[in-house]
Amino acid sequence: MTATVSTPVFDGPADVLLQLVNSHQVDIFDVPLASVVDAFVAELAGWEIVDLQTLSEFLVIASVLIELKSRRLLPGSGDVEQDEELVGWEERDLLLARLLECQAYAAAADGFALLLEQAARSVPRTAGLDLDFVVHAPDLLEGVTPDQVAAAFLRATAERPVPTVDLYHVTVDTVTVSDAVTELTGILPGAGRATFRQLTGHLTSRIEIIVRFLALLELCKQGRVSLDQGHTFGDLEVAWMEGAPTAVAVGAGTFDEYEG
Amino acid sequence: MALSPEARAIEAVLIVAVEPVPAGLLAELLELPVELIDPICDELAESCRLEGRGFGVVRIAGGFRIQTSPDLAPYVERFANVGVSSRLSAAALETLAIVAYKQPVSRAQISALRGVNVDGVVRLLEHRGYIAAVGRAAGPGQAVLYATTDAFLERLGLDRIEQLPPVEDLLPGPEALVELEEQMRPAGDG
Amino acid sequence: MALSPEARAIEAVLIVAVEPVPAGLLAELLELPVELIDPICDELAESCRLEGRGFGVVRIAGGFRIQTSPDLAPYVERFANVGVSSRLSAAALETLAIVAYKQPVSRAQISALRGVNVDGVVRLLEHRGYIAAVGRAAGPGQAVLYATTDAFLERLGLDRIEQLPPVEDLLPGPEALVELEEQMRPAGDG
Repeated sequence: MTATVSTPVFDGPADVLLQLVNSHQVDIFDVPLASVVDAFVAELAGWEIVDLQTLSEFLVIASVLIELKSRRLLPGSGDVEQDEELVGWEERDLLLARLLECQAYAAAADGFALLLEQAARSVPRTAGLDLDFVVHAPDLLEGVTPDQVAAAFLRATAERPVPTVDLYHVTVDTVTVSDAVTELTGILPGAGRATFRQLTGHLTSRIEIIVRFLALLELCKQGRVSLDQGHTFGDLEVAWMEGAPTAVAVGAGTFDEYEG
Repeated sequence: MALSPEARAIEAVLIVAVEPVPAGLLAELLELPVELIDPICDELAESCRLEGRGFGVVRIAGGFRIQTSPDLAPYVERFANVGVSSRLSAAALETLAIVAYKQPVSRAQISALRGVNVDGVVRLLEHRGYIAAVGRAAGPGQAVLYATTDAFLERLGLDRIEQLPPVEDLLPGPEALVELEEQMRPAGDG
Repeated sequence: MALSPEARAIEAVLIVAVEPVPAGLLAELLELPVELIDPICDELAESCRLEGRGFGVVRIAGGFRIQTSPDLAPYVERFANVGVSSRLSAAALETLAIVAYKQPVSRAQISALRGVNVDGVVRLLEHRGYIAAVGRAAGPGQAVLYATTDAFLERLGLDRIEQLPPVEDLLPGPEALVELEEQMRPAGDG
């Protein structure tokens, strides 16, 4: 069921190719991976519906092949070859475990959909107390302070865009990367270190934030700042490189302009 | 004796209704002539009496509704006192806070902010006198608008609603951020 | 057959309740030992079934509540305009399943499992009230941890989270496992 690939040294299913490479019957060195991918893409084009199973299997095989090949191509990797299989195994085991877990949660999700549907057929009564009921309840607001009301408001509206106090006022129709570079080179050397969120916290439009990001990439390319992201989706740490020039060395027009 | 299918359907509708349901609307839902609704509701009310249910079906201004049997009022009151008072819960307090800061505001607007239906909570807050209907929105639908009451201010020990802490002050944001923002103000900014 | 006085009282309380009422609270209101509440609620539920009422008494999210009979959904939906709009996508349901089974769990952990950024989905689920932030992880970064809410139980019609089937039962069978493994195994092993 897996994709069939065609290479100078082997024609057949991709998983068989992987087996042959692993059992040293085919040298990965002689297998152009591009042709493996081409063959798969060609086959993919012929599918009427996308079979995710086959697709992900192929990705697994392709990534293992790429890894094997890169090891083979890199110098000084002779001794690693012993562990190759083991490493491949570990990765596959982890992936297998994850795939299985995901399948279990997908099955659970189907169950949830069913439960939700069944439960939605029954509607609870929420009318509450008849209004003509006399309630001698103690004051419900007892002990509640104005600050707590304010905090509750913030909790309740946490999902909404936070109203920002516009201390720093930029009203521009066109935001340019070079402007942002100028601005950042004005701020960063003094600040030393900042996170991307801090640098963009005061901005309200998406385009301004994107431009700020592009400016940081530009500064990074010029070796004037270092960027570091601790973890996936984490905040970007920006640090000014000691001794980097603060003057904007490039004239206007070097950077792209973006319509706001 | 089992209820007729029509009586069951009406009972189910009255169970979920917050306001009295007009006979005309019930007729429409059941696809029956409106004259038949009264007898069906009578059947329902009668079966509640016969079986000694904890509630009854009554006709009041504008339609039919379910209400607890009068002799059970002591339990209901006790529940209202115990159950509800332990629970001007996060949900109720948040709804009250939204009214306080955004008044006048409609139920739909509060719902949109909180992401859940707030009819029950608004009723509770209104019933307790913390908020009151103060008018209707201009747009289509003319939604009822709510505002906080004097009783609310009194309980919080405030003179005027403006004495509530400004929410901007409470925005999460370490001094550092403010400082940084100041630093970021480019010198020659015109 | 007429209801017992205790069953009537509980029914009246459930009629005015806006959330499931825990057995302990019912016991307090009726001044009865809590063990007696279950049988009384059973009596109530049974009488609703026998008489074919338009509603039933069910145990949900740790308490008892009154809800309409499932077969009357067409009338109730037409009246209350509830339903379809709030369907969750497959991605949201799978994320919800992960939170339900792995709670408390961080966004990064969910992302790692699903292989995609889940920020948007988590926000949606939180906004809809299915999940809530319940604390922070001890490690560096102090990631926010999420767990399912009572509203989640209510909307799935569950009494307790333990009623969900154990995740082991949901794992693909041994054949599927062997098959998947064989497909992935570089058979050269050896």
